[in-house]
Amino acid sequence: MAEKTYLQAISDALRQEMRRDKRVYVIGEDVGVYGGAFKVTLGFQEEFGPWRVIDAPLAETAIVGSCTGAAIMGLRPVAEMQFADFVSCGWDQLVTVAAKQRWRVGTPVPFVVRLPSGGGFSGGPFHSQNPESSFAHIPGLKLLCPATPEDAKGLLISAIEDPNPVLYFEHKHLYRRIKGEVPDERYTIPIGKARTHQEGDDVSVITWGAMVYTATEAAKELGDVSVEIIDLRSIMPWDKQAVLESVRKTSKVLVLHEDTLSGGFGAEIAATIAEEAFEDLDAPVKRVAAPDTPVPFSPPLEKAFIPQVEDVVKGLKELADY
Amino acid sequence: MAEKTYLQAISDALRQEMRRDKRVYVIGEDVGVYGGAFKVTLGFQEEFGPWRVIDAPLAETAIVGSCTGAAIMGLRPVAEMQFADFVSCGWDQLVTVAAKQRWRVGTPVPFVVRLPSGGGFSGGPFHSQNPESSFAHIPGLKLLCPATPEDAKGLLISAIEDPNPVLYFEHKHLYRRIKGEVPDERYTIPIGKARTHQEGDDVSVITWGAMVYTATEAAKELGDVSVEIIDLRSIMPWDKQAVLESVRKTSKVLVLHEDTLSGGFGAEIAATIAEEAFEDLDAPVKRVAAPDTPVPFSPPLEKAFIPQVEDVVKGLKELADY
Amino acid sequence: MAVREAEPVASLSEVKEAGLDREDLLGIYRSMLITRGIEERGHILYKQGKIPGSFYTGRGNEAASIGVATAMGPEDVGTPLHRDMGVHVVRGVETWRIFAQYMGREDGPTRGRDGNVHMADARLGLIAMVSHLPAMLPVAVGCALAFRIREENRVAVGWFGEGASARGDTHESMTFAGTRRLPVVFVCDNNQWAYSTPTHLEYATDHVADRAGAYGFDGVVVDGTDVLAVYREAKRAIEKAREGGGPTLLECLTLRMEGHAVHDDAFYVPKEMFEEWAKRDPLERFRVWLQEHANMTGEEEEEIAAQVKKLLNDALNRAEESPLPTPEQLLEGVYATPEDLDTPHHK
Amino acid sequence: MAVREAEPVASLSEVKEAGLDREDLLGIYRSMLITRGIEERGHILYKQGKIPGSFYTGRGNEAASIGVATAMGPEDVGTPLHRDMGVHVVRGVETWRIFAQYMGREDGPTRGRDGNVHMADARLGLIAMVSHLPAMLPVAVGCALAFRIREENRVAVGWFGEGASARGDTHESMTFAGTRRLPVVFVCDNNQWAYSTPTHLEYATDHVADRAGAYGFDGVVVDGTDVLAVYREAKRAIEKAREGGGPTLLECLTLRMEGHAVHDDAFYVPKEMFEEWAKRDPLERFRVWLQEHANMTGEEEEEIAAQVKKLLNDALNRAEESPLPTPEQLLEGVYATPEDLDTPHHK
Ligand SMILES: Cc1ncc(C[n+]2csc(CCOP(=O)(O)OP(=O)(O)O)c2C)c(N)n1
Ligand SMILES: Cc1ncc(C[n+]2csc(CCOP(=O)(O)OP(=O)(O)O)c2C)c(N)n1
Ligand SMILES: [Mg+2]
Ligand SMILES: [Mg+2]
Repeated sequence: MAEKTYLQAISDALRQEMRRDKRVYVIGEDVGVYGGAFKVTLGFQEEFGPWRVIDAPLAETAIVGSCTGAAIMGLRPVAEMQFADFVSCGWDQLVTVAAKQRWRVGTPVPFVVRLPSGGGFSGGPFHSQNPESSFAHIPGLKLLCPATPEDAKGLLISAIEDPNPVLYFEHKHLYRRIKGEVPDERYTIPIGKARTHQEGDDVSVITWGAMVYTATEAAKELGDVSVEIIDLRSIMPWDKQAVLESVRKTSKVLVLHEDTLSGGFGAEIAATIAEEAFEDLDAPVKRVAAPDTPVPFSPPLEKAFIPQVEDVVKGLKELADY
Repeated sequence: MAEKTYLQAISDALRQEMRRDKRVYVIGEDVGVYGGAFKVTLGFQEEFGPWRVIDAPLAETAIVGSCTGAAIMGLRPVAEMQFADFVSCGWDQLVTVAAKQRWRVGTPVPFVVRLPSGGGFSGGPFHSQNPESSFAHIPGLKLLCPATPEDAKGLLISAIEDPNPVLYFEHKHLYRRIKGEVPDERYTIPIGKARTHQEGDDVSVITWGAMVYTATEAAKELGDVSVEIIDLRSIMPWDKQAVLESVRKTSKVLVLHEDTLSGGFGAEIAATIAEEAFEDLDAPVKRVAAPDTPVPFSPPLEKAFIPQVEDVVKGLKELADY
Repeated sequence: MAVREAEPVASLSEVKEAGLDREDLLGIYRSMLITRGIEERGHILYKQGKIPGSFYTGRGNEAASIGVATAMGPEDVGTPLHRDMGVHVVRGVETWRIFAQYMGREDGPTRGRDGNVHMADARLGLIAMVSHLPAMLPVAVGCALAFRIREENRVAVGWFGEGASARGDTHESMTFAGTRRLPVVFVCDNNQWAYSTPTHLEYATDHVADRAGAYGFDGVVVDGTDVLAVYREAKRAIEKAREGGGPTLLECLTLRMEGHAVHDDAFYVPKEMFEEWAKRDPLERFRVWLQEHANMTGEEEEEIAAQVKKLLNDALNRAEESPLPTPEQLLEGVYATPEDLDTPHHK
Repeated sequence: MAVREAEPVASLSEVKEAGLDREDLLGIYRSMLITRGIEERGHILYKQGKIPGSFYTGRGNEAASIGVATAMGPEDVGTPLHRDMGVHVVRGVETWRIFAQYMGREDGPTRGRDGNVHMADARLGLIAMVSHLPAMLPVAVGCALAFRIREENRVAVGWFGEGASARGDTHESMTFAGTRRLPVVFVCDNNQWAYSTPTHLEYATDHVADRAGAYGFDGVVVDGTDVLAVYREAKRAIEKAREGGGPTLLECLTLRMEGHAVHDDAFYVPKEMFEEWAKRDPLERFRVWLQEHANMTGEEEEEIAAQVKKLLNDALNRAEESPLPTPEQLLEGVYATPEDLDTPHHK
């Protein structure tokens, strides 16, 4: 057990898996000599050599598509997108080939794409996005969004073990800001299981990624309203049962995400709650998310874009008072 | 006024606009000499020449990306995807460039992509998809899904007139099956306005595209339950007001679409209703959609995949009995 | 790096040098007959209303697909496309399963989930294509990357059409394979039409293979109706890749002898073009070659034809007995389970 | 179709032939100083904490960007990238607006919505880049297509890096432009590094321009530190395109003289490489050339330097006065209105 940053937890987990399992290799732009744009793979190439830590050409389709081939040949590729935003250039390979191959012809395609995502530091429209909602709609892909160093490690290992294409969203704003105890030994966290970040009785917040911390801050400001925070961790599959249980307990729920509102994955959660826990609800299902715009660069705009503690406080109060 | 198929209405509208407005041109695979895979542009190249009816290389990124450039230069491109499914190969150009340019730098990007979509004739996983939900989440794009020949014409003209990138989904299963009166003169249908396909008092169905007809069949089987059918026509922007008004009237609502359930645009509609019409609801918001799998080829599977009249009947009865 | 235009194969001795004995040659001929037979029967099935959706054939491409597949080693892998039924045949797919696939039956390799040649038996070293062209090229490159990482002497073969050569996937695949000298052979089925689109609207060079130099490897153009020439060139390319010599772009020039799919009468293809290429029918060419160079007797010919006919009849009958999938199967297997990994291709 | 390696420009008379008089030359020099000055000041602003996010410069690329921009006609359009500040300068962007852009202020061309060189003034014939590389190439090709459709004598210029040459967008753009002989010039800013990735991992040929032949047009490699050689070659390519001669791939060879962005110390670039290329600093080279071939006097030099300094100071001051955008602005203009179409570029 040691205290580690979120980033260190990811890096260590990946290194551990590569030591353990020769089938695991890393591919991406600048992941080798440079150690990755965020230094997650720093020192990896020295240890594992240039054919297990592969500096790819600037070609996301080749990166993602080759993972499908190598995975089918029995390897366990872990691709890095330099920023999650650039996965749009690998979209077709993911949704058309990787996602559907198992269902169509029975061939599992076990690989992981790591996606440094999220905003909060003026990355602008193309270095700040949270593209998980787009992929959550595509059957055949799994999507993970860890919020803590412990989950970051355990879920990455689970992702590598999983026999499916897994998109692993790592929030850039948590990389160095968030620290926590991380077990040294190898462990997995089950995919599809939520984590109760904080227990409470009056209102539930369903969220993931960096917003877990925003929700925590907001809950502190609520005074005597008792807030339960469910950290989904896994977006697809998602832990419907845990969510519904929490909602049945509190009868009020706020769904929170950093991605934009309309058609965001929060809609799926809200719709499911509205359908399956209708009788348990004492208030409308509230969604707090970014407005429907690209991610802005300038700080005052970005602050207005990313859900802030006060936005969540406001939502929670409205629910509490309903 | 003349009776026309849905396909003829699209074709005639496009030809009318090209005659009227020299800025309009057509580009796509096999749209010229061949007249398009579905013959929507049959005879166009003879009339307008090879530089206004452009046989493109097999290259969706070039097709869609070039539309952005030509649109900014003042033309009004209308691109055809051979099948809607292949738009996945133009995803990045649409979501990264076209969708964000107006907001980022004030440059409007007025073009239309026509997407023959939908299943029902054993097209299999790659010739049957309804990709509107993926795009509905991307701010900056407009999405249309006409269900009638009259709307098909009016909305296509509106799309061409609109100063934004517009995805125009034309359902292949309606092409030759659906006929209706279509005015000869030029007219537009406002983007963002739903159409009440059928008035009713007991339950509302919110749907679009081919599912409008499935809902109509289902409503007929309901006997004395009075069903209101709202045909959204426009998915983004969507007519929240019309939907909420209908829900306030009936207090029960079923959201129906052909695309897969989880993260489908129905979730956004259901979530919105659940949040904004909470007090008006007498039953949970029900969603009927395809299950979360790729689109199957073999008829018994495809029938199980695409929402059938009986599925809608079942859902409506449950709501009526709630 | 210049493109080489391959010579036809002249003599039996040359063929022997390339590693084929007389048995092999008759086997190739047999595969060609089976391939054509499957697609002709498929066409009939389609007209009988037994095949849902659309129907594609590779008529005219039999020599190209079979020549390449014959040159592949047993451990090599490939991603054949909709004109490459011959690859499946050579790799040993059971014929009845193809008919079952056509008809959307449970015993097709996709169990009715996908149609046409959107299928493959992974145990035979083939990966099932998707419709999106040429999205399987990056996948083939990934297979080659795996071989390189594990230092195996295996080669991946990726197919693409001359139309699909225009798409970015082609470029990224060749760029990656070229810079890393991966053991992959890119086979272009150049049948001169991409649906209705002629070649000059898809690429601005004389040959698709002219582009190989842009990726740092060799390009070869071969007459795709000459099965032995295709075999020889594919063999060279594959063995070169196996020995660490990097990729080759092998372009097989043919004509698509039917419409793009069954609904298309190909009105846009000049009649003379069909007439000219009909004279170079790959089966007929090889039949004559076998008579002239390998003394194939009329008896042998008849025997093979009879075998093939029986094979096809039996396969059709068996396929027709295969049930349609049941609705409950729809939801199975969207996600793989750990047990799914216990398959040969994941070894 | 072979690649041509361009000669340096030797004499003033040669330059005059290419259409530049002495005033123009001093103007180019001035633009180079402004370009470098903007980025140097930007760097200081960044260190002062006044620029949020990251910060990129095009140090070492000034001759390349300015040479090409100078060759463009007033009605031509372009899609310059993050190393091409010089293009904005030559086309006449107001300097203070760039500083405002850097600092996320309301008077930047994107009004604080985007940062860095992710901007352009459409009225100057430039289209703002996105981060995704080289997603602006298909857009440039679309501009050229519009010119072709309307039979206008205009040319589009699309920029891309040698790293981005690996992506599919490059290929589809060149394929489409090549088959249709569209009036577009593809300019490759080859600064030998894509972030930390060296060229041999991005392409397997000697030059990126070696690929031009694969698309049926000419490739030219030019020393990107020689502004006049770049100008001459760009002019040729642009005028060729204007006359219906189709695209050219013009590769400007430079070295990225700093890290990928401000956080990157470029440890992976061999020190000798920096030293060697430092000797070929584009500004210094051109300064000496002007002294030797155009008799630029010390006085003139000082005057230009003083002008530029004043311009930059004034611009900085004015930019610092520009307000930050207000939160309410966030929601404006996700969708264009019909009135938005009443802009010059939509005429
Ligand atoms: C990305 C993509 N866009 C469009 C299509 C539709 N389509 C199917 S086959 C075809 C023509 C393919 O031409 P070519 O690559 O030459 O292969 P051929 O069919 O001639 O063997 C087209 C456009 C597709 N399959 N994939
Ligand atoms: C599609 C895409 N993937 C990844 C990136 C991240 N990225 C930004 S710049 C860069 C290197 C670009 O290299 P090159 O094209 O040579 O341009 P340079 O920066 O050297 O001018 C990378 C990988 C990107 N911008 N776009
Ligand atoms: Mg073809
Ligand atoms: Mg570079």
